[in-house]
Amino acid sequence: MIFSKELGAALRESLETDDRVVLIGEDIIDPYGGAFKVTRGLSTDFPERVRTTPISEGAIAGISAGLALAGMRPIAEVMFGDFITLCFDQVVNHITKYEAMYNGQATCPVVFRVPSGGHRGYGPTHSQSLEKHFLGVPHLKVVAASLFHDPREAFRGFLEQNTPVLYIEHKLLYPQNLRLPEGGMVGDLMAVKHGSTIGLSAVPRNDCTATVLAYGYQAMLAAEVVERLAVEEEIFVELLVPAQLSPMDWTPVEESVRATGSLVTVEEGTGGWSWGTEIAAVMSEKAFGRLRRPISVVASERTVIPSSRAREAGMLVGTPQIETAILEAAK
Amino acid sequence: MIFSKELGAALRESLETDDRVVLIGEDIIDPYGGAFKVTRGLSTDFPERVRTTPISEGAIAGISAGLALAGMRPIAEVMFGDFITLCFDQVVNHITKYEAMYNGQATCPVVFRVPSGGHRGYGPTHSQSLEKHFLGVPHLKVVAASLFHDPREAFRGFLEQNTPVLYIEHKLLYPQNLRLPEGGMVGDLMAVKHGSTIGLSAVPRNDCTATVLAYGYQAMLAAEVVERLAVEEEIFVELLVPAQLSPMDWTPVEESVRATGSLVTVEEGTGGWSWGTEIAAVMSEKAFGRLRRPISVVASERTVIPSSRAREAGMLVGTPQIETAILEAAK
Amino acid sequence: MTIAPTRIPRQRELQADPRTMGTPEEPRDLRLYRRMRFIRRFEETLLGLFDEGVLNGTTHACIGQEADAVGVIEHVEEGDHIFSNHRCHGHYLARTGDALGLMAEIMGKEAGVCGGIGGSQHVCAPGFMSNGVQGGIVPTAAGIALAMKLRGSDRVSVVFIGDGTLGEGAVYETLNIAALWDLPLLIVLEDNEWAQSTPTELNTAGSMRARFEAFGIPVTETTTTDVAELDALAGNEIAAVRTTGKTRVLLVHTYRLCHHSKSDDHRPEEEVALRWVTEPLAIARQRIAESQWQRIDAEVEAALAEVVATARALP
Amino acid sequence: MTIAPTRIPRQRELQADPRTMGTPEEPRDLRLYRRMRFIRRFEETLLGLFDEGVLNGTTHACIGQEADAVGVIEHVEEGDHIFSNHRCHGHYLARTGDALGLMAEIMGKEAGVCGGIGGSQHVCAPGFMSNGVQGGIVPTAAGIALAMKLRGSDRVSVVFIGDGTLGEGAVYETLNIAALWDLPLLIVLEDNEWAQSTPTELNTAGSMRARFEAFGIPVTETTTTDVAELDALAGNEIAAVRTTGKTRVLLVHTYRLCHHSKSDDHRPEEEVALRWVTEPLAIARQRIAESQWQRIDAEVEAALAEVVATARALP
Ligand SMILES: Cc1ncc(C[n+]2csc(CCOP(=O)(O)OP(=O)(O)O)c2C)c(N)n1
Ligand SMILES: Cc1ncc(C[n+]2csc(CCOP(=O)(O)OP(=O)(O)O)c2C)c(N)n1
Ligand SMILES: [Mg+2]
Ligand SMILES: [Mg+2]
Repeated sequence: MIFSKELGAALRESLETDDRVVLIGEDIIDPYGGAFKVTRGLSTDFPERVRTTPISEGAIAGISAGLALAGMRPIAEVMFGDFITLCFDQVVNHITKYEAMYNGQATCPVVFRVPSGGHRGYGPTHSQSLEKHFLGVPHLKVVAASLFHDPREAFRGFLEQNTPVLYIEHKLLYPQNLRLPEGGMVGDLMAVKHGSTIGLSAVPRNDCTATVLAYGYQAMLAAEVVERLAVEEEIFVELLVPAQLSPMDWTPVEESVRATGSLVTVEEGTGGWSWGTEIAAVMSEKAFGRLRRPISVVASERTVIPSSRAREAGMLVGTPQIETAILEAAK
Repeated sequence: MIFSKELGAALRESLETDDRVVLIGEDIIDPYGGAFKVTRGLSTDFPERVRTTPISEGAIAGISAGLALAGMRPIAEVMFGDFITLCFDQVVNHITKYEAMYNGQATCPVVFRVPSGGHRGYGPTHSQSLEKHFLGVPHLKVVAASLFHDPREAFRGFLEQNTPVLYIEHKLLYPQNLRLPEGGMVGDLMAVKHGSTIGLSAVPRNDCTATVLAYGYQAMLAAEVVERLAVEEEIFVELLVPAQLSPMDWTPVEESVRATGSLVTVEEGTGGWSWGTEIAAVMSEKAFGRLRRPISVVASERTVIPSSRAREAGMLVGTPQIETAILEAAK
Repeated sequence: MTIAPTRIPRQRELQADPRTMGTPEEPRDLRLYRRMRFIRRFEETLLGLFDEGVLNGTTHACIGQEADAVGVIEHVEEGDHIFSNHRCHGHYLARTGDALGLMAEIMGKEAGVCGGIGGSQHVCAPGFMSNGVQGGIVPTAAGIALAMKLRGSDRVSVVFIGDGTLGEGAVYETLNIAALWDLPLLIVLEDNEWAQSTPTELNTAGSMRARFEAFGIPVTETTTTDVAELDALAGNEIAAVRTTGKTRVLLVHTYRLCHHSKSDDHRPEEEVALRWVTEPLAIARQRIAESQWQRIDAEVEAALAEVVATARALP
Repeated sequence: MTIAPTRIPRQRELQADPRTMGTPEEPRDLRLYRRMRFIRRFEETLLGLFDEGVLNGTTHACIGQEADAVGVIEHVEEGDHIFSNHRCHGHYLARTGDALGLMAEIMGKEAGVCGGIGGSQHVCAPGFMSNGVQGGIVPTAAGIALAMKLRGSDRVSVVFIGDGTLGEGAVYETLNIAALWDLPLLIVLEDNEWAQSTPTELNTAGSMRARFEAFGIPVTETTTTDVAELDALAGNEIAAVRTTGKTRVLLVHTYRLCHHSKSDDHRPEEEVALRWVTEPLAIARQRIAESQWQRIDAEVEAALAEVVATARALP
């Protein structure tokens, strides 16, 4: 159950079950099958509906917009999430506008897949987690892949609804095994579903002393920390891993925080106007007077991502930063 | 002291005093002088350094990047701030990266001027306040014009430093008179400078029951509300109008909130991951346990901006929303 | 997140008032003239209403360019798709005849074609869309063409752009892909010599025609303002796109007789005056009897008066 | 917000090791060969170090394209500016000779030319910059050219792009403006027939040459891999840009002999094999005595061995 393979299978299922689906992106056809090999094999079986493009991110987005307006279901791969910058006009001024500005007379359900994130030494322009700039774009859903969520379910959901989606795939998840909840467990952690948010903890929520909110690759790291702290230090916290980052489903967060009285958010993007700040703002209001301590927002340093592995590790959020923050929050 | 004229004068001063300054943008030369007439007269006097471009926002940004890397001081006008979307790649992956990624061996001090905002019935693609998506871009300063800040000072500051700047000009400010603090007053309000943040209130801070943080056109509206409430209802709050939105200067906010125990932020952009959420997140932490009530973030509805004036007024933040929020916060 | 339309989206029945749109039986010359007259008077009426303060926002009239809209759209069939830009009224009216929906839209009324949300630049009907952000509509139109191709239909996608829009990189990204993929796309480039305040010589290096041909896309170029000629040329182009399934360009050198949006015209008066001589309605009138165009003018006027009265009375 | 460099920015003295860069006195054929050999062996060494696991991130070698870098940059003078892309090592070395700075950079060391922050794709020296985001470097190079023009200097700006980069709209926006404004810009288009896994026929409709000519920009096109020929052609081009102050294009049809970045090559073996026959070093050797190139090879090897040893030992 390697994530990249399961994701490829989800795309295959989409192509098979829904003939409106079109995959579009750079270098996505066989034998190459995409920079991260997610689409390998698909163009051979669906040559018309898996289309490799020139290096034209703006047009990839724009053509996807047209496909979607015409009733198709485009799924666009942006080779590195860093280059979603070139789709920004299409996302903000075209794709997410049409349904509302035409008063419901059209829909434009484009799905963007953006391989994102660092920790691989790819340097300043091939390592970013730029999703924070897309959170809060009206009428856009931002969703993040994680090892705890089945990508097939995600894509089934995307095809069933009409809102454009930005789907964040952290590059370091590709080679990992999925860790889907089975029998209420993920490894040694109890796993509880609250809508599409997965709660992971070693003990029942009421015995947890903090809530940790994380997504993507950071959720994988956080789960390891949570497990280790439980086993080695008898520190118990609940990790919540939402599938959807924006708009947020607040209910599971509220319920957990009501029990724990302490919240920490974790993301790999740079700090400042990030995912976690909205959570901190909203939860500071929703749980006003009921928090034991201020909400802690863990994000990466506010600068470029160095190529040097050593400097990158110092700058990007990773296990050490997560652990420090959880230890503090659990106090 | 009409704002658009003073801004034009600030640009003229920049061209006069610094021969590295180049103005670049669509339709900015005479006799037209820009869609909002801000640059009128400048191309006649500086024909080489005031350059009208084809309709190519991406290249405007990219050419500005090159000018700045080569030691010039480009000031780019994006005709409508809505089209800054087309500069997003240049801002995020080029302009704000160079200094840090070249380890300080280059600087890229591009200034973007973006006429923004609604309340004119220009509809979904010509009325937006998109600055929230640029807040927290590492190594970018986001600055907002207001009636309480001298645009000459702003541009002098931009030319004295090396960080790229996004300068937000709300379109409705253009025809307004500047209201610069004089003798410690702005109209009937006391005006106190805290760095580049202006504090406005009818009574000393310690007698205020809430802090209001607003910028741009909303700051103008908020000042009117603050004045009216003081005069008509004896409700006293302190309005803080920062020049720089990101990164924030927290000190004046902290000091005010320490006195008032209540904070409301106001912005015209859509809600969710907006300017105010970072303020709410940070101040909830900094003032933890010292707030009388949750921080209130006032922003516009999370949808497109309708052309219809009536619908636009319902959707965008304006005086009624500001007043309601202040009344609540001042309790 | 759900966007609740303020009224039930309906297949807008193209309430083609024969007084503004003519009938299939009407001689072609008359019908084409009628439609142009309809567009002209709609826009002139609009500008009047703006001055009166009844409208809000902004507007871009296509006065002087009506022949492009009418000539091209004469050949657009059910299932084809048109994408237009900020200067979209003529295209919209030629396609739908829906003067009331558009007028109400620009007045910001609920009954407007987009409930007053889109306004002048963002309108929508089955097979018709517009967006006021330049450039990005071109790949969108190509995407619609790709959908047609994937469905194996012989439908075509038509996109209208202005000369100034050749400044946007999105156009070239799309030309490349449209040519590589053989998309059934017709680009109608209305070169009206100006982009807002900027003349083409300050905006456009080299040759407009060559910009398309460099991608292997055939270009048909004309300077005519005669709707009959445009009708014929466009007929050929759309037929060619329909049968070959390949992208083509119709490059029309025309002229905008009004200001860009409102009260923003610095062009030399003589330059504009000269173009009034060859404006499409004047040319079209030469083909038809005076009594006929006078009758048509009167019918259009009556129909528009009703539209304005009805629109004004709308909530 | 202040970005504190980890080391004092210095005018990097171009520590041109005569063993890798030659000397002004050395016969031109030999110097050009030497520089190509230097670049070739630097990259081969790099790929070896990657396999060894000493390096991090990614890299794009220009093996097979060295003649473009060396031939063009032979004519770049003090005060001129080069902008390069993801495949920048050859350009950087031909300009600076700074093998140690680049090696240390790719190793992620403090002593790297950008303190290990930029890495393989983002390097910088006086008059040289690169960025791995395609397209956007082209307007940037034009902006640098505009600065030169505004200062009244006769300096030129040179930007290297690949065939695949013709997909990006930013290129065309820039061509238009560069031509309109007469910017002293030389675009060197290295068409190596592939963009990552995509052959030019899937990426590029129509004619590469015509894409520039459509904007009125002259193109000089060649299929040579002979550095002497490229040297001559580039000399003409840069001189023409310098004297006319206008944008020009040098379109070089070449070939990438290595994989795109690392272990990602699906091209037909025979296709690649054929190109090894005409690769630039083999061609250049035909002009010089075997003893001479053997001596040069040995000198380059010795110099590079020192660089690697020094770089490895760096903190
Ligand atoms: C991306 C973008 N940039 C700028 C504008 C502002 N603008 C609206 S119309 C216009 C001029 C358009 O010229 P052209 O394409 O020739 O069309 P015309 O107005 O002449 O019909 C400009 C610059 C816009 N709407 N979109
Ligand atoms: C904007 C952008 N999109 C995609 C990429 C990923 N990418 C890196 S190199 C490359 C292929 C480049 O092809 P070409 O321009 O021909 O240069 P070559 O690699 O052949 O030298 C791609 C797609 C990128 N770096 N930047
Ligand atoms: Mg025009
Ligand atoms: Mg290539």
